[in-house]
Amino acid sequence: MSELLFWFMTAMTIGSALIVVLHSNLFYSALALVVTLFGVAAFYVFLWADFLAGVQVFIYIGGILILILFGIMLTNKISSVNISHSKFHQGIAAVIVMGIFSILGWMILKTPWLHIVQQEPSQTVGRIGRLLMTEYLLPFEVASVLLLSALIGAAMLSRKAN
Amino acid sequence: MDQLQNYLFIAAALFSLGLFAVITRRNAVAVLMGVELILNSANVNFLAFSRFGGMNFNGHVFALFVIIMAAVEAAVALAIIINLYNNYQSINVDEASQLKR
Amino acid sequence: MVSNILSWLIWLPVAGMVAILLIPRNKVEVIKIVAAVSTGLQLWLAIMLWLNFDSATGSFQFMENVAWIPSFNISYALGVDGLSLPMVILTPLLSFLCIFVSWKIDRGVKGYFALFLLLDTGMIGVFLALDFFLFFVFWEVMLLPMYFLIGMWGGPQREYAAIKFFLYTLVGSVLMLIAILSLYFTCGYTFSIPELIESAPSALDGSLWWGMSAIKVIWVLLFVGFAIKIPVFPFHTWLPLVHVEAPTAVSVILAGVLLKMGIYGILRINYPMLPDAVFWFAGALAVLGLINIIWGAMCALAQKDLKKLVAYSSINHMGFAMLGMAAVIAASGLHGENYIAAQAGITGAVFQMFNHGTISAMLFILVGVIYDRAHHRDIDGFGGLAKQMPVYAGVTMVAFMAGLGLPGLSGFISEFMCFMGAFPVFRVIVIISTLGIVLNAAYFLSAYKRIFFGELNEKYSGLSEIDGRELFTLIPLAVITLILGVYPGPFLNMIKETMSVLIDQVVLIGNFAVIP
Amino acid sequence: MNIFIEYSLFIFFLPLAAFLINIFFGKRLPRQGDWVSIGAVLFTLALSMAMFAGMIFSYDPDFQVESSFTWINLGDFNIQLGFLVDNITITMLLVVALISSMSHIFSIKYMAGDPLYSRYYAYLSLFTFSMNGIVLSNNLMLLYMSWELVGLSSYLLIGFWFAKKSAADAGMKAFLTNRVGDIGFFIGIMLLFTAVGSVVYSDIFTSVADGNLAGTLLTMAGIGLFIGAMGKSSQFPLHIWLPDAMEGPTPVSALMHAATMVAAGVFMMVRLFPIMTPDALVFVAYIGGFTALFASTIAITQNDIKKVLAYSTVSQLGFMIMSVGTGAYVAAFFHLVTHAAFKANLFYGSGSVIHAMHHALHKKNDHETDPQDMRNMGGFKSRMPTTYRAMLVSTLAIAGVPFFSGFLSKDAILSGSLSFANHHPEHFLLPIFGFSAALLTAFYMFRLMYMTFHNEPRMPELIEEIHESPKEMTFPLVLLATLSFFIFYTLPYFNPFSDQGWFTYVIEAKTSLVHGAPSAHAIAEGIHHSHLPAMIISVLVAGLGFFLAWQMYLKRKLSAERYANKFSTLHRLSLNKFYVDELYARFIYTPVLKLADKIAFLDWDLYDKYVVDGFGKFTEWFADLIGKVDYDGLDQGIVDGTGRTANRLGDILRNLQTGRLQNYILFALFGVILIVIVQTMV
Amino acid sequence: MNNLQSLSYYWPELLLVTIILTAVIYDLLTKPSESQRVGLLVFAGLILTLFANWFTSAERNITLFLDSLALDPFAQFFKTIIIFSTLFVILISRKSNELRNYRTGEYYTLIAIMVFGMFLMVSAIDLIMVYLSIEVVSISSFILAGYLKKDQRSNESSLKYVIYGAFSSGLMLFGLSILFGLTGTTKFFEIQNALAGLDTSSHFALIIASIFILAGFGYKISAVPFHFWTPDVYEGAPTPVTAYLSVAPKAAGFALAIRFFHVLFTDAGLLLDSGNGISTIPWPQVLAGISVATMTLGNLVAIQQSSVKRMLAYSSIAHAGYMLMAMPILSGNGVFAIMIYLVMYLFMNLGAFFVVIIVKNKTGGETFEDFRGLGWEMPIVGIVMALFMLSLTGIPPTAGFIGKFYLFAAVIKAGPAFYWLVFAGAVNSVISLYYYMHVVKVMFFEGESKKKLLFPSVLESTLIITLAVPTLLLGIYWTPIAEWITNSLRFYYQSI
Repeated sequence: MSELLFWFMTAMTIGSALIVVLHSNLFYSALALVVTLFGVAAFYVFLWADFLAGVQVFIYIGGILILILFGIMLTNKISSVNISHSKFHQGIAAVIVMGIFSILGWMILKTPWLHIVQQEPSQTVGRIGRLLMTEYLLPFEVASVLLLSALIGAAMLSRKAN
Repeated sequence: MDQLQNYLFIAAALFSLGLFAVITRRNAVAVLMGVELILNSANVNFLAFSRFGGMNFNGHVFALFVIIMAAVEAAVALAIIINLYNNYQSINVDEASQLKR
Repeated sequence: MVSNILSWLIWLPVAGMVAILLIPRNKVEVIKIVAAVSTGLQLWLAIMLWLNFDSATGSFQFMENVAWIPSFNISYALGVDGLSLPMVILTPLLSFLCIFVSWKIDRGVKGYFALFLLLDTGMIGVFLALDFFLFFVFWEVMLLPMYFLIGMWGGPQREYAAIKFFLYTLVGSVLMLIAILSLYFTCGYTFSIPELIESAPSALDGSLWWGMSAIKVIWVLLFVGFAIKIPVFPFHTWLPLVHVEAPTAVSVILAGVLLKMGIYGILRINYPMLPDAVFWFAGALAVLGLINIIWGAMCALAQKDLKKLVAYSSINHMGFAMLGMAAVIAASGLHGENYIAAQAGITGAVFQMFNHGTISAMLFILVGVIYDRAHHRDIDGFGGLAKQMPVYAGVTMVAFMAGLGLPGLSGFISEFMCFMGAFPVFRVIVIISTLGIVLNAAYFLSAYKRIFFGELNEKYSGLSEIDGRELFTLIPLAVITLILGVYPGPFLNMIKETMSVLIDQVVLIGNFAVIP
Repeated sequence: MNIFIEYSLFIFFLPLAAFLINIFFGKRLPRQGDWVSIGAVLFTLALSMAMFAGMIFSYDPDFQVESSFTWINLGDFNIQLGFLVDNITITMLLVVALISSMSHIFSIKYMAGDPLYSRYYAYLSLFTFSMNGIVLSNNLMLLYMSWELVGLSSYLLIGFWFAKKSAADAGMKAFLTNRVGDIGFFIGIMLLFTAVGSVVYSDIFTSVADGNLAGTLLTMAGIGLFIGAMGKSSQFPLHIWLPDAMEGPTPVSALMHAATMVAAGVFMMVRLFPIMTPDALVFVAYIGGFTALFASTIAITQNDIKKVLAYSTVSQLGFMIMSVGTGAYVAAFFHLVTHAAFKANLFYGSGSVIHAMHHALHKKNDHETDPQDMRNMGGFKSRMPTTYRAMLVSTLAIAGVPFFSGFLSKDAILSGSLSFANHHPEHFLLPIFGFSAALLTAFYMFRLMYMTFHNEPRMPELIEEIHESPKEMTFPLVLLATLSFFIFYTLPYFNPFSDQGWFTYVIEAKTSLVHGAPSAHAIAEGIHHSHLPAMIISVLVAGLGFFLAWQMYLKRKLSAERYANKFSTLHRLSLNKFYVDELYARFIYTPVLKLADKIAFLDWDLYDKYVVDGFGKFTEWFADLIGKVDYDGLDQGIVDGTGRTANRLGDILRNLQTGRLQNYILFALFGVILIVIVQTMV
Repeated sequence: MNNLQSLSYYWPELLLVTIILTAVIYDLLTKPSESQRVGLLVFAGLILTLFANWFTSAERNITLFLDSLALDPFAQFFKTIIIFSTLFVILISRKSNELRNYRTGEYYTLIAIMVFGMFLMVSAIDLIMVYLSIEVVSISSFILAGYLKKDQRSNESSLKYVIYGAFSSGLMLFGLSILFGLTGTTKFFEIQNALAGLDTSSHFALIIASIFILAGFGYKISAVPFHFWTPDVYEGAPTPVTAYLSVAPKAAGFALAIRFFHVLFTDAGLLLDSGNGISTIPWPQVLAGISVATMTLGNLVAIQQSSVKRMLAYSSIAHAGYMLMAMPILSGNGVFAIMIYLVMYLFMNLGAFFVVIIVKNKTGGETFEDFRGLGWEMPIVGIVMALFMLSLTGIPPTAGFIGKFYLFAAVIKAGPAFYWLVFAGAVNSVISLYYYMHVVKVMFFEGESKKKLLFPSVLESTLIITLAVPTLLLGIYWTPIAEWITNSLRFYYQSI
């Protein structure tokens, strides 16, 4: 059952990602991105990362995607047709990207990845929280500086010229 | 193919699609969406390695930071895009090419 | 006797330069006088040095050694021996005279003389440095003022000439830098030239780089660096251009001193440090000398521009010196320990270095004199000037005759010694290169004929005779040429011990088995 | 110090001092300083005569004084300079001093009024100095140096009237031709020095005698040195400069191109005879013999009085050289001495004639007529009796008429060649050369005399204005004419048919030091045997030559024109000096100059232009590549490469930077793939 | 060291954060016209930080925050460089006319944030820190590049920068994820241990990961093929920002790259000649190749530029290439050479950019045409610019030469196998001469002597001399610098 679900989610995620990448209507692309991000969140669940799945949904779909949609609204006529480059350009890009993909695929197949079998943890939030307060305290604080800089920057840029 | 590799393949596919979007999209926002795909693919990797590498929560933390970063990047990028739009009335990436040569 | 005389020699011009920079730019005369005084003092010091020089020894004298950058074992080491002393005398002399040659400069006087003094420092520094790093620094320091002097005060194509000069020489110096560092790392982490001379031959022995002896690799790197300066045949094309474009004084310095640095470098660095390669390369050196002689002469023969002719004559003359240098291998057992030839050749080369310094300086000053009056240098554009400017014609005759190696003038002796030295080893090459004797005469005489003989070109019937200032710059050089041509003994005595040491360094330490 | 050496020092340095004084201060001195030079040269003449007297009184064939000092000392490499005074030196010194003094005196009037009068005397002094250097030297080095200085002074004197293009050209030609010879000389010196380690004659002789240097190498050295002599002594094929050198003032021609400078080559051969191998000598002999004949065939058709004398000089020098080649080097030296007197005299005579012509033409305001062309002369005999007589004596001498000095020396030479041919029948050509030349000599000399002095004047309007020259000019004529009589050379004997006398006594032939060379005695023996036949034949041929000239130019029995027409090709060849100059121009000068142009073009316009100049030129070059295939690919490819490749690469890279962001990313990704591939593959 | 203990070693950064916050607040309180004062505040704060940095004990290597950061002389060296360049850039910025029309409070704040980010970069020893610090620097620089809101070129450069930056960091992130997958940890030391025991069949994955990570570093130090953003961004960004970007983040990037490769791929500090499995990966060759490609490309394209600013942008790529020369031989000498080069590069490059600003203030442009006759008109500026150009070329006796000298020395010391690299460097030096001298040519060989000379203001003169004097002096005597760097590297090769 979970196997089937996994493949279904895979198909959905990749499929919607294709739409994100290829659809000529930017708005539809954005909507497809929602689906993709949901799919990814589902994978997080499969991967025993329920907290992150939640974060994914909240921040990505609730935050970033809305931001992107705003961006689309503010800057574009929705039906702008040629949001992609020429077919020729796309062809070259496809070749290059396929190259990257095959390299990655080769790598995935060839590498003896770590396999340490483990029980599903009872809870993840606590572990993450503890890590954030101990080992990753500094990154956690740095992230705040990062946010501050983004805040200042975004405000500076979007402020009406004085 | 074991489970880990499945996830890795999914991540690789998302990564490639993200790259494809970054390369081929003319619209800056669409390019940004490609970047989001790339970041997500990395996150899938992190969590997959976490899950199969002995439930290593470091990967979770990393993914968390990546999500924060994604938000920051999106905010700043959109601010820049909108600013550019105010000046150019267009956000097509290839039209912004005063700076060549 | 001044203590630290060598440092004084080097830094006096810099002091002059600083003084000039502090003088307001409209006080032109003061600037010139300061320049003249500082080079004059330098000349006086050089003469003092010469008088106190002990010619009975072939080792370095008046050594100074101060640690500079201890972490890299770089020191401020100076010294003088018979190889450098001639150039140490020649450099201040020419600098001093060139201040007067440039007396008429009217544009950017301050910059001109400041740069000129800097150039002076760079040049004399190269000859005095006993630390390879210091040597390199001076070597490059000299490039900069040269570049500006050509580029700012040169002829119509000066920008092109300046950058070409700079590019050419920089190619040489980066190769040299690589060689310097290679020596440093392979021969005991030192830049000290005397130490490297001690250690390099054995340290490099047997090490192979890409299937080639390291000795050869380093030799080639250094040689190309120096060859560009000499300039040796395929690297010579900057010379005519630069000479044509450069102001007179710069041409004088260029021909008189800068070209010598190549030969000086090879004798100071390549020969004693890489004696094995000397045997490997001597043949090529001789062939290159031959090419220089013939090629330079042929090109000179075809020139319409007097200055270019003189420039090509420099190429030609340097060929003789190269031939002489190649003769050093005659002293090896392979060639029957013919010390006679080796001494003749290598001493001849050094002597030729000095003589060409004085002779080509004269030639360039003379070209400048006529150019100042007629504003062109087209050989065929004159005619009959001997009638109009007899004194000028006479001095030019002396210079040309010195240039074509007339006995009684110094150029003859050095050319003759180079030939004599090279002959036992490179018989065929020398025989072919004697053609240069005729070709030399041909281009000098035909130029002389076209400029001075024949009916007076009416256009120049108003040309004024050479004036006192110009004569003042020429006569010392002519007198030196004449004295050394008649009695070279003192000069040769001054250098001969060093040359013997050098020959021994090459043939006794050098292993003339075939190196890979 | 030996008195001879002291005298030599004076002889050597006095003219130098005179030169220096005159070149720097001459203009400001009274009489423009001519007295300085004349005084110096007369003083050397006096000293030479004193030395000569010393020689005669001691009468010692082995007399020799030598003195050297080390000029260059590098430890192993040493060059010694010094003087060698022996009988040859003393005799030669006297000749030089005498002829030189005559020239100095002759020039007082001849050059009077020249704007560069003082400089002329300075040059004369310089010449005397250099010539004395050649004579006095005891080593190859000083010899070579003086040799070159002689070249310089000849350059200066020939080109003295430099405003005349032909004079300037001639000066340069002389210098350059001499330099060509000097190459050989120099190579010879190098060969000898390399083998011996010294340049001093005596060391070289010892070394050769010891067999340190032998065989081909020695032959090569000998030939090398001889090539130097060929240049100075104007032997075929380096003879071309001498006729042109007549552009110089006539006293100069007399001094240098008759008696001294050109004799230097012979003098050197005489000095170095002991090291000449038989092989080298054969070469020498043939060059000399051929030159003797060759030059005389040219002389017979020349119309310029000085040209005739010039070719005659070449021919006479050929005699001397041939004589050295056949081993009779004393005869050569003897001829050198006698020839110096009579040929100088002939030149002074011609100078006198030209001087007269010049003045006459000047009076008539005729600037078109060539004062040197014999076709404009004739009938001067009565107008210039002294000149005529003096020249006649010298003509008889040069033609080899008995009782005159030339007979003795020429006879010695011809018997030498005959004897040589006797011993080596394969070299039968040499006497034929000699006798034919002797025949022609007599012919052209009398032709000259007849055309100039006899018959009716060809330009009658001039004849009134022709006057005998002043005392300063006739004095040398008389003196030298006197010296053309046999008696001065045969003393204490009075036999006009034998060269036996003080000369042959003090200048004793020495056996060559080369192993296998015939001994001096053997050679003398051979000469002695051939003496009579040679004398007879030579008198006969001289007579025949005289007869032909007499018939043709005085009696007009035989028409010169008819013969000229009959042998028009030969006549034209002779008249045009066998086109040697033209051949040289065509096959040497022009090609060399063209080659020089080509090389300069290659160097500057191709090689240089495209090394660094490739920048920017490339685009242009590429555009009209199709129409422009004339530069060969090699040059373009290799030499231009550096600059242009850099430029082209830059262009490509710049186009990469399109400003289109996504292309950048594409390239970056491509780079990633590339790095992966490289990294995995390597 | 745990988090609390770490704080006592962390006060330079804490000071910095305080300054950032103060600046933000101070900016709110000042009038727009006086917003320059924020710059002074930051300037003063940075000087304090500089002292704090110097006085922070670094007698040995310690790690802070549970192995998140390293505090060692190595990091302190780079921090000093960064502070110095920032101080200069703040002064330069005050003189730039470009920024005059904008409120600059945020500008200086962002610079301060960037300094903070770079501090983290140079001492990060945790993958998450690596990622975050790079992002902090990136985000600030995106905004700084687009600071001239009304200028389209600035906007455009900002957009390009952000997209390229996002792409590169995405690539790096993906690489980091693979590395994490291979080793299961984010700490450098643990990664090092894990890699030492890595199966050779994993090497391919390691290579891929490294290359992707290299993309992130390469983008910071603008190494080929991740350099494409550089010219466009450098040209469009305000000139002081360009100057800053060409020095400070590059230094930080090098520090990070050195640390990263040092930890991951070296065996006792040597990439070469070690039997370790990882060393069999041909890293040196690849890095050398990248180095050559970078310098060659930078130089060749620089030749063709008509704008001095853009020329300097390309030349900064070339300089990155030179510095990369020493990367393949990650020996002490190599690192030493990179460090000394950075010191020299700091002065000469900032100086050159400052002259561009002075010229732009005067003529309004930054093409070669605008430099015509500068040497005659403003002799001091001309001479100083010539000095910078010579130094950038690497002609003795200037600082640039010493930098190159050490680089060449380091490579040559590694033996003949890398001679080709030195030759490439040598050839490139010669090529670079051509365009650097082009500036000199335009300044001095063209134009004529002027009656009246122009002089920059006192502050400008002081600043320019302050930059020029070290450029010359360090070419003659650099022992203090050399000793400082030696000290900075003292523990580096023992501990890691």
